[in-house]
Amino acid sequence: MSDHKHHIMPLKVYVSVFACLLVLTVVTVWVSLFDFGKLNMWIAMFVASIKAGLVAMYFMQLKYDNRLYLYILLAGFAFLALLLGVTVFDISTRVMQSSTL
Amino acid sequence: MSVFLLLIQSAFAERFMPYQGTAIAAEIDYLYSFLLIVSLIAFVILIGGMLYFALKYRRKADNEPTPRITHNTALEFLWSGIPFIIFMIAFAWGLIIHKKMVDFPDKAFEVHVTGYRWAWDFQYKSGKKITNELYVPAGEPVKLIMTSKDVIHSFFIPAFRVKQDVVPGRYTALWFEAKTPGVYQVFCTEYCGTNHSRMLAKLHVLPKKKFEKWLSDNPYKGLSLAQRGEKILKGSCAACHGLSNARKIGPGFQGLWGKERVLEDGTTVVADAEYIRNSILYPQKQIVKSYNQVKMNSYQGQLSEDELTYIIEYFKNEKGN
Amino acid sequence: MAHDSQVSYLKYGNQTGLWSWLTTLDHKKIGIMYFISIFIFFFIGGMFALLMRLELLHPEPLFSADQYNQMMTYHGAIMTFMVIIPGVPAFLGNFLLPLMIGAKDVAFPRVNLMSWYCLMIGAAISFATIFFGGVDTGWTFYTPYSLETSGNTIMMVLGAFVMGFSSILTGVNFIVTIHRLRAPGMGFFQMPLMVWALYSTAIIQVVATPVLAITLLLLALEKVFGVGIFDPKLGGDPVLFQHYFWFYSHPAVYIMILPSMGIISELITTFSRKIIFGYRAIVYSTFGIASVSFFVWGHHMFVSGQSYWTGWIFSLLTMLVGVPTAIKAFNWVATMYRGSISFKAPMLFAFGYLFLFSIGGITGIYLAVIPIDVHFHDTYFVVAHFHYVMVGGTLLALTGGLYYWFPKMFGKICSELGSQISFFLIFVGFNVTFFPQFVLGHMGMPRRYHTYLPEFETLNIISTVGSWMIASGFFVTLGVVIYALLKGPKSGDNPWGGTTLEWKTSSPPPHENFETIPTVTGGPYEYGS
Amino acid sequence: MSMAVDHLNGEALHHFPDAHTEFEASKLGIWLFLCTEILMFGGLFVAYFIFHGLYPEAFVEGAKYTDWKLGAANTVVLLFSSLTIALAVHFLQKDNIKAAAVNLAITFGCAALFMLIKGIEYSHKIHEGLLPGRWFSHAKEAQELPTYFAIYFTTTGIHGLHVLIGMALIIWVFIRTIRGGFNSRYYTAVEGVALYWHLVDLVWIFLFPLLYLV
Repeated sequence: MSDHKHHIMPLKVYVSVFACLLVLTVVTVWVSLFDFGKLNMWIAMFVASIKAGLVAMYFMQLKYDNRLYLYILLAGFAFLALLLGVTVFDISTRVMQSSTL
Repeated sequence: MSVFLLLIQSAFAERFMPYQGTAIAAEIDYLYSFLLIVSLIAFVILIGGMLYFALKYRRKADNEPTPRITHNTALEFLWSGIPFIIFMIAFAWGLIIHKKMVDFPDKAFEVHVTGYRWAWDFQYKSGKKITNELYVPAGEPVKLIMTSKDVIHSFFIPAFRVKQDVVPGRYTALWFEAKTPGVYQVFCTEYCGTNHSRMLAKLHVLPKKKFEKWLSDNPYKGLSLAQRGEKILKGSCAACHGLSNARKIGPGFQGLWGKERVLEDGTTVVADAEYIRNSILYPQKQIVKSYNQVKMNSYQGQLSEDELTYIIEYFKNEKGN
Repeated sequence: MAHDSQVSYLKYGNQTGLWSWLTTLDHKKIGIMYFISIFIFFFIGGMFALLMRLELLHPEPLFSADQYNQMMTYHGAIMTFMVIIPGVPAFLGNFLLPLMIGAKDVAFPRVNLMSWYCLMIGAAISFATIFFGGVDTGWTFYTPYSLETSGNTIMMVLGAFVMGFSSILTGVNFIVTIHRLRAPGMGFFQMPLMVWALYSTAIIQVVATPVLAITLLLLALEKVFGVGIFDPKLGGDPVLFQHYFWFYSHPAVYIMILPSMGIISELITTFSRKIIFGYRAIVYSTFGIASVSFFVWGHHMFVSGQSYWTGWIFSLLTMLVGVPTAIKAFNWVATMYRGSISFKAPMLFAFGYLFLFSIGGITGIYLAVIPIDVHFHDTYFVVAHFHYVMVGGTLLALTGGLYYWFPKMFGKICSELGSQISFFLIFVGFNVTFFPQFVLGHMGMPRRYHTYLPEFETLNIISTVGSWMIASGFFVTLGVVIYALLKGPKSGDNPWGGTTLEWKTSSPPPHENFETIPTVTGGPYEYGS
Repeated sequence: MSMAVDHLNGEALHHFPDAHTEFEASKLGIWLFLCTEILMFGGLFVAYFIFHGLYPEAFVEGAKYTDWKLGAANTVVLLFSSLTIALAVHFLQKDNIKAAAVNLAITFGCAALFMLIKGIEYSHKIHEGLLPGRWFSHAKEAQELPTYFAIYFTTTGIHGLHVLIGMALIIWVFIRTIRGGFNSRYYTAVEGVALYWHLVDLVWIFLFPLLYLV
């Protein structure tokens, strides 16, 4: 298998993915105008993850590539979530002492 | 057989562990001896097995054929299951004891601890303050509410098996119920710089009545003003300043009154009442030459007005004799 | 000139000058360069250890407190960042990995050379701190002390940051080599256990070290610009720094121990002349340890002001990491059953490893039980525990591996008597040094103290005497290695009768490792009956 | 021992069995490096989420000082540069060297524009004294506001540094493309730089809403 055929994505796909990204950017900004309180953060993160997913799947060609690269990307996010989860859990469940002088 | 085991347990653990100052310390030692015994057995099995195999199957000829044993599922299940069960028992037992160590009894006697670079200040609700000497009643739960003025320290009483980091910017706490009166050693176990190894304190456990008397009596009763000043200097200041003229972390105090002091910026000033008061309340303003590595904490709000006058009184008449 | 593929890699293309070494792309030469630099750093770090033990001979201080604090910091930093983290993976791993999987070289030779330079530049920066103010924060750089000390923390942090890249790049290199360059016919389960150990270590290196990079960067930014993430006076949280630091540093201790477990698997199979017992069990427990190692960092912080719930969860997970370690120990001993066991020096080191590492492992389980850790935390019990695991584990395995693969590297064999003497000196000296420290830990002697109460004196004297024995043991090792390099007898291609792939080529191997890339048929340990 | 090998017509480095393995090896190496980048930036995001949790009002207050229009412009610029560098790889796969070079140039231009906008934002903040930690000298003394700007400057600063590194890589790859160093059988370096650039864009996609909008 000397000259392995790399998957070539048609031009149209690139442009349509870019269009989606622009639309999602507008959505992110638009959504931020409303005040959902705590929920704002989660919506922003959700929309950003969709955009990130689009860039990773199409621009970085994870959709057509060896599954291993997708697992590496997800591993990165998994360990990040582990550190985040534990530190937030620790800070939120601390029993705070206070001075009684 | 079980009596024999109990004998080993208590003898073995007791010999190493310090005095059991509280009921919980005894429980911890009991759990620890259980772990010691179990791991001794496991160690004998593993290392004994290793030595036995090494001697029994030592190489007699160079290319001896050896059987092709690749695995034995039952055996492998055994030596992963049993350690797992033992570890879970150890975890659960430890959890039960630790739960007791962190459930603070609500009517505990509270003492405030302030750790700072290289000494411990203790403050009682009655306003009484003392350095490096903690007095607590025996047989009653005592809760220490602790914070630090500069870096992380850690309050450790080996005899009571309690330790808690003292973190700047927030309060942490620990509690114990001392069984028998006596004097116990306190260490700082979180690295905090130059005098980390000298940041020790003594914990005095007194019977209830003697403690009440100690708490109510005025530390300065029957002392002249100068003697009171000397008592303060020997308390909170002893960590860094000596009453002789020898240099410790800070300058020595002997013959300070009226002496010319050459400051870091080259100016000189006479050590009078104003100079002493300023160097206690705003130590950073006038630093004597070559003492600028270590920043002295200000004692603003720590020493009352009369205590400041006692100190000045001490210097005034110490010069006299 | 002899046919190129016959000539040993040391004399390949008659490039033997210093410049050819400093610009080599051959994984074997890079491995030897790591060997030399790591042993130099080890002796420097060891010198600081001897100075510390000298100070602790008697309660009366020999050096000033600041000098002792700097010695303690340099001993810790040098030993972890420069000796024991790069130690086995970069030295033995670099040399052996391509040989063991039948490849000509690692995947990215230039990146491999760059990792060595990262280590050396980082080490140079860290050593420079001695002349620019010294560092006295301990190798853990806990804030807010590291922010307030007058020492040159920024430079040391920068040095560690650069050395971190050496670790990341080696990890990336090894993972790609194992994935892409295995010899035809060598599936994942035909690889020797040493390669499995290097693979799991490389994964930890790649995933954990970046968090150290960002922690050190934030610490430096905090010190220069007062960024206020870890500094309580500016609203930061010092316990958060401990979370960040130990999220890297606990997997880092598994970077230290997993490759040495790989070495021990190789030593025990070769010197028992018997197929490893439970090959798959050992592979799965290696990965068990590697993955669970990311969930347990909080057991360094039981008393640090971390919430109790977090402490309990970390205590439970730390128990889980003990189980695969126990499985591996039992599997090694089971391999010896009905084997043909020789008592050559490398095997003695394997026995020493099993003895000391099981004590280290068991005391690790004690420290996972919270009430016991509350008493033992930051006392000499912890110092004894991690020296039993690191010196008793990794360094013994590294020295055993050095004697075992010395013929493969240089074509000469170390003197059997000399290596056995070095083993006994190190083994006995080690126990004399560190077992008393367990007892000191019981009695509550805190760590990082330069003077101590009189009741701790006798045990500290014994410990200091022990440290002289360890030092002499490692000097004997140095002597044996140098003597063997200069005048050692020829060792032939396979002096120990090993069956893994690296013993199938000549010792020292040619530049291209194998005349023709071998096709692998059976498993790695085919002793056959 | 020179590494020079004629890659353009499918030859592989001496220690690789064939060109495809070499390509896949480099790609695996790049992806592992990207994983370390994710974790490195992850440390900053964890700091962001924790301090957002500890001091929510400081973050809301701080976000008011950031100009979201500039942030949105930067997002569009980076997304576009992500598109153009992906197209550069696409054209190389089709042996259209000229189009690939043009796209690389556009990507570089967008990166420079991004840094320019970032520069404007920074100078505005420095001018107003909205700086981290003890350098904070802005009139409005909100509780913990300096912590917000500590997070803001650290994350955008390190991200900006990565954009600069990306620009250097793009120039290096651009020069090699013009000199005809790549074709459809060998474009590993461009693929690597493209993956790195997409990751830098990925980080900004998360940074923009968190710092500017929430």
